[in-house]
Amino acid sequence: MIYDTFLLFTGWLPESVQTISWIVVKILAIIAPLMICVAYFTFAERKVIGYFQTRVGPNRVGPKGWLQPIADAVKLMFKELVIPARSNRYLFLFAPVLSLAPALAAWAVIPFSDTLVLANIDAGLLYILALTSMGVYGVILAGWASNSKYAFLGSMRSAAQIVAYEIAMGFALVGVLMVAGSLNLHQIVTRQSGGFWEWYWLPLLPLMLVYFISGVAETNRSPFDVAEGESEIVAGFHVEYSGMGFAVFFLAEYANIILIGALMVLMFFGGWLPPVEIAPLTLLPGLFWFGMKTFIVCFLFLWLRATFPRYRYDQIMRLGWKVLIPVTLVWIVVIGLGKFYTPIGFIFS
Amino acid sequence: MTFLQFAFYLFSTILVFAATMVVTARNPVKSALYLVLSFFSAACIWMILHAEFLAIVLVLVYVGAVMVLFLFVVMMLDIDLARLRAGFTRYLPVGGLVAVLMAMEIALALHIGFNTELSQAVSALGPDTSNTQIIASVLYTDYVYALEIAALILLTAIIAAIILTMRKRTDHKYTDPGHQVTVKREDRLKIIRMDSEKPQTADSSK
Amino acid sequence: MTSKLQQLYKTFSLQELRKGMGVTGRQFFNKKTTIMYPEEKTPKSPRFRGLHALRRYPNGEERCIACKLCEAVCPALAITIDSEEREDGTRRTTRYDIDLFKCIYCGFCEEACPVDSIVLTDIHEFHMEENEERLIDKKRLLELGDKYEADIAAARKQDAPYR
Amino acid sequence: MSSVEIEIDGRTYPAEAGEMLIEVTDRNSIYIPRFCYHEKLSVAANCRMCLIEVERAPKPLPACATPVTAGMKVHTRSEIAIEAQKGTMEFLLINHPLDCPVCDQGGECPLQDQALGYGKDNSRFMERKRSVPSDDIGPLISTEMTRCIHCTRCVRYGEEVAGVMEMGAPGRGEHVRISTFLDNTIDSEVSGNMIDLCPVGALTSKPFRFAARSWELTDHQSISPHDCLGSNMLIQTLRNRVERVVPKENPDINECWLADRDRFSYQAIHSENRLTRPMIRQDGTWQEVDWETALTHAAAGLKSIIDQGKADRIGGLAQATSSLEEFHLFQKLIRALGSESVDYRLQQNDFRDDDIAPLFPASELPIRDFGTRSSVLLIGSNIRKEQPLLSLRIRQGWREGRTAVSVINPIDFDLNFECMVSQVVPGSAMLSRTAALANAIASLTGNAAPAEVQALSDGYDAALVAQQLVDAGPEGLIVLGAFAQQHPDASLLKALSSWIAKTTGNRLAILAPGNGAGGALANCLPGKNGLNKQAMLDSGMSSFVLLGSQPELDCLDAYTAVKALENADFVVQLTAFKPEAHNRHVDVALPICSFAETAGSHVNCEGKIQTAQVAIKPVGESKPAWKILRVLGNFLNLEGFDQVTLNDVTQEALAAMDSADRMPNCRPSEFRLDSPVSSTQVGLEPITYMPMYRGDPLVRNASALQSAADNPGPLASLHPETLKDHSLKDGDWVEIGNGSVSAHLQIIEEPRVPRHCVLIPGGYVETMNARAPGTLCIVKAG
Amino acid sequence: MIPLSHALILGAVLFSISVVGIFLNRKNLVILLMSIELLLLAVNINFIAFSHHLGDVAGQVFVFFILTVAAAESAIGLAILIVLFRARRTINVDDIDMLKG
Repeated sequence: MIYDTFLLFTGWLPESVQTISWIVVKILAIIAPLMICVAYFTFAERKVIGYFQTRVGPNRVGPKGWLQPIADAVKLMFKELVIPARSNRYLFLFAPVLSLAPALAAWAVIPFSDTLVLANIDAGLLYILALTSMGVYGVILAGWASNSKYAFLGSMRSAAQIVAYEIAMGFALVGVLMVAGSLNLHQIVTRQSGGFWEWYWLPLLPLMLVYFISGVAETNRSPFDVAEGESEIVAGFHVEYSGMGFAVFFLAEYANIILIGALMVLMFFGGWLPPVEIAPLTLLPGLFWFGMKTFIVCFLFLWLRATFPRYRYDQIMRLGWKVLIPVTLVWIVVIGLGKFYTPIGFIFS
Repeated sequence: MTFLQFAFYLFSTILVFAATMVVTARNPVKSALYLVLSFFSAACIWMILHAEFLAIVLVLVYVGAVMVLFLFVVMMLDIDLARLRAGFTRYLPVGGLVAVLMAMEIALALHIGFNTELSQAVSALGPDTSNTQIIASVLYTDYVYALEIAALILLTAIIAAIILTMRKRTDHKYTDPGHQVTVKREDRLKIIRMDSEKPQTADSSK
Repeated sequence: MTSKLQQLYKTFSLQELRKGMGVTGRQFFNKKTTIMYPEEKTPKSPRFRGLHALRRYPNGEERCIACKLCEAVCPALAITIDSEEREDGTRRTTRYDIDLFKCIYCGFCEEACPVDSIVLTDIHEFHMEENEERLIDKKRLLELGDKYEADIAAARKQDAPYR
Repeated sequence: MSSVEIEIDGRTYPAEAGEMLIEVTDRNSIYIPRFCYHEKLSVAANCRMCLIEVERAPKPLPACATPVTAGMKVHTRSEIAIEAQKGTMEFLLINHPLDCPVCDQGGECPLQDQALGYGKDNSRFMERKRSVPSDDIGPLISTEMTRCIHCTRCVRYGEEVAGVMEMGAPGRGEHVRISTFLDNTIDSEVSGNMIDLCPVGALTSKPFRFAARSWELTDHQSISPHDCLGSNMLIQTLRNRVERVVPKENPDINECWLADRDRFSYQAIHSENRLTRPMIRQDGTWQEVDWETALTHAAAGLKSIIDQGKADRIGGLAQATSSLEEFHLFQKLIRALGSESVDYRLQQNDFRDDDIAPLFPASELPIRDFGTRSSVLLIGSNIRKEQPLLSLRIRQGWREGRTAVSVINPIDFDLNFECMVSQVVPGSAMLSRTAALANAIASLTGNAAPAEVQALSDGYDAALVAQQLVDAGPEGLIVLGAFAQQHPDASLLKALSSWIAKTTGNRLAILAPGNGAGGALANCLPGKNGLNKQAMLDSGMSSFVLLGSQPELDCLDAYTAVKALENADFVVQLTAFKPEAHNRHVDVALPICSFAETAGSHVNCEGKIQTAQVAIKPVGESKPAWKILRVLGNFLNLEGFDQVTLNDVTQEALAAMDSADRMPNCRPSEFRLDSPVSSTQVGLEPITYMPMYRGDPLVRNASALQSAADNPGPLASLHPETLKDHSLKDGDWVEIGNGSVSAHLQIIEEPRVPRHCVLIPGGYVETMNARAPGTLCIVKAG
Repeated sequence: MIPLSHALILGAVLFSISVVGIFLNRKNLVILLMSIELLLLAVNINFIAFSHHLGDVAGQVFVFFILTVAAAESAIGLAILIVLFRARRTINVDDIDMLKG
């Protein structure tokens, strides 16, 4: 129906232009609300951490501080963009974009509800993995193009951390893939229907935890935020960035958090499905459940940040390589063996 | 021209340009970045050629992992670029000529031999099956030994790479917290019993 | 053996993690201690060391006698004094500058002053918009002293038994 | 005296019997508090702060007045001693005001320091404190007599060292106070030392009053440029401003004293008159310009003179207070321009013995031995005002009964010692009077005096002085002062005195003003074809380069000097001070630094080179003179002006000399007495002199010194009888001149001036015309 | 639709470029490794094109193995390069002439 309305306006255009325009419209339909979510997630973070620290958080701009993100955005937009001397100008400006683009592109395959998805592709899971692995380039380029030792060291640490945890993350998703038997996110969710005890978090509990921890590390969040540890390397790879450049990195980081949260919900918490499939709950739209669950996961991110002190870098790498990856490998083997050689294999399907 | 055709030629152009830059860029870091672009465009072309799985794997493995490794190495090594580029311009005309000739010849041959439309051959598993599934079904049946060997090769590569580059750093001082907490008092402190000293008769000298 | 098992249980059940999050989680619902600053203010000690001021005697004569002890004791070298003989033969300052950016508000100047001239008031809500404004000169300091003399005197009186 | 051993605080020390205990403790760094005791002054023992316990003495004794005896056992830190000192301190503080925060002595005050060690927290004295009115005792010292603790150091200083008892202690008991007599001012030329001596804040420096506190001042070692001693001093600065100058102890030169001229001349550095930017005179008006313009202008002016083929008509006149380096580069510049005419002896008039002159004007006697002579003969010297600290040394010798002083002077100067024989004759008669002395010596020793001496002699019976000089032999000293050097027949006077010195074996000293020795060593003297100062002024040079000098004030024959400068085509002046209103002859004024702003070497009359440090950054845009000269050399494309540091210049200046050459020797290499004696004046004879505080631009701009008593102003002094002859009276205004030009001056009666003489001070614009050449005539102003 | 030959020509051009890259950058070991990757990519494109054209998935399987081997190759290649750089402080091919014969 919406497409028909769209065609009313663009019917006179060539077919390829129509196709592209329609794609653009759909992309905007996802990105615009996402950006608002990201903006308010930054606000939520300050508020929530404030509450954890028995403070009230920002409450000055607008009623209860609700206009704070807008004020921040305005401030960042009008700040001077400082480009360091003898830096690689184009890469320096390109790096934030490279950081944000994968974080946004991944949303193309996320099913928000039973019907609400931009592209329901078969290899959705692989697609997401591929795109999240691209995010590391923004970090590396930012560090290298800044022509600054701090930024460079920060980017190296960040990149090594991201690459390391990507493996654990991928393996955790392999577990999901094995149980669901599909790379299609929609199918993965539908296979979890039947109540919260049917969701994959229960059979894949270790993988769920590994995925969550890797997600925190992937996004360079506390307690794995050595990349921007103020007490160690000033602000990590984006130390030389200011104004919009910095803002874009900021957006990318929060878009990634929400993405990780959304994926977690899709993989382990039944996506848009209500916890118990009985009347009043099923009547609520899927989008509500999806948003609700995503919010809870994101809240966990903030809770972690408010609770734990920063890991040392070698501890982070040790955790990634020597704990999380073995755990996933073991559980994958357990799934495989359990599924095909034991009578209780049904719990893995 | 359909959208797909347009996309194909666009990505092809980008691919050729990026590949050219890979071999001519002054800075190895830029070379590596152009290589990333090449892989990405290639992945897009593969996508157009209905090899979705491989396209994504290309991005996942090459762009996400191998090229990051390349970038790490290139950025961290302190290379004398000037020396490495010596002779570059001298060989450029000859090299360029060879490349153009070679490309022309092959292209000519191919154009004559394979000037057919890409057929829309349908896989044995039917149109609804995903590309991933098709590959998987072949991979785990016909090519299962090859797959095992490939896995072994990767494992060997992992071990080899680690063994080659691991080195015991002798200039690092570190403590083992586990060792520290297991220390007992007896390990560090020895209590001996001895007779108390008798006061010297120093006063007598006065 | 049991302790090993306990340890394993602790590790795999992520007990420490849960405990930590429990601690912060409780705080989440606690009463917030934030003071809504411009509307609400915390009480200040009479010894609070804020913006500087130069005092006068009740008869209007400036107290400062240019002894430069504050300048000498200032650990941040924030005070600059020039002095000369006034027409009536008394020793007075011709310049008394305090660089508010250098000042560390330690209060040594106040303690060194033999005539209770330089004082640190409890004003901490001041700002400047031009770099030059960081230097407050004698005129400004005396103005501050005149304006807040009642507060300053009250604070001194309150603290007097402990001096 | 015999050596004895005494025990102090349980340890044995060697001592001389009869010396005071405090001398022994000071020698051995045992601390004893004191106020009135000072090693250069007599013992008064009136502060009682140095009370110590001596065994077998019934009560504590003052260490400063207790002679050492054998076997003495002394306790400086015993309970009794400390108790006594604390008691003394309590009494001292009874009347001393507790105003340390406003007292200039605060921070360097012995009373303050010792009150910390010996004082009580609070006073038991409930009665009214004594208050003493403070008198105005002159422009240099400010008083706060309530603070006085009656140590009488100032009284004893005036009486014993300075030679004028200006301070006294009238009153008794509660009413005793230190003051000048009859509300006089303190006029001594070394009065500043009282400020240093005063242990409390009673006497403080007036120019320094309330300007800074002692702890915030930064010390910089420096050398006084004003006389030939090169007194060591510390320039004390605060925030790039010279706040005070104090003596730096050097037993070989200035002991712990400093003359007021050296101490207070720093005021000129920050005076209103400082030239802060280069100025050029265009179409009769002065314009401030930048350095580039000024130097280009100066170089162009000098080049045009050279292009006219008048390179040898460029003259250089340097101020005698310049440093060795400045002298060197100055003469190098003038010589490089193609002229040999360069001179710094602005107050000298007779240059006939230049060809046989010694290397530099010097004192053959080390400064420290001035106080130990058995005989001193002063010829044309008012040593008290010319070299105040040397005068103090001679006074010391005289006070100890060692030195007999005789003088041959044109004026009966008020010296701070008494003279055995004082011959006051008009200037024109000084030569013949000296010749008479030479004659007497010749007859006494049997050496035949040259024939010319006999001809010159006026037949005065100088047997007493002659005997004294001959008896003294090497213990005698002959000093040729400023008047002898300014004398129209100075060359003859020098020859005569050096003959006398040779015959009697006396030492000879020619005490030139300022850094004269440095000027001579740097060869800032006319070369073979060059003109001396007198010839330059007389012969009409095309161009002048002036280094720090203002010939219209610095020269005694100022009238001639101004005429010469006005006739010159182009005059470049390197000066620290603004061109004065009357100045119409300078074309470019380049601001130079004073002694505090630039480093530089000074050579004193012993030939000792001392280097002064930089104390402050240059005032305004002024630059060290040596840098200006060097850059001016570059602007003129001259060779050899590529020095980078001051040290380069110093090395270059000293390279030509052997250190052996710098042995002080002031005798001409031959006696040349055959020069004609300059014609004697008929009628009134003018005696020109340079007053103490007018001699160089620095002192002229030091405001406190200008209002001191030693700077009486442009007054002509005449003997009362002379006044009567001309039916004038004290305070009249007269026209003094040569008939065609005249100066409008006030006259004062001065019995010290010989009859038929008029004493005219130099250094004033007002007296310039009075010194025009020609027969002096004096007319009462209508 | 896209003719098969166009995809093949793309592979050929890429192949030529990488050969020239090896030719030009024969001193720089890193670029050499990159050129080899490019070479393999060209081959892969051919495989994919044919696989698509023939509807036979075997070509893609080949590409899969080539990717595997290439990844392993570059990992070991880079490891050797790092060891070499540590030992000789250079990655210049000209300098690697310790073995004679």
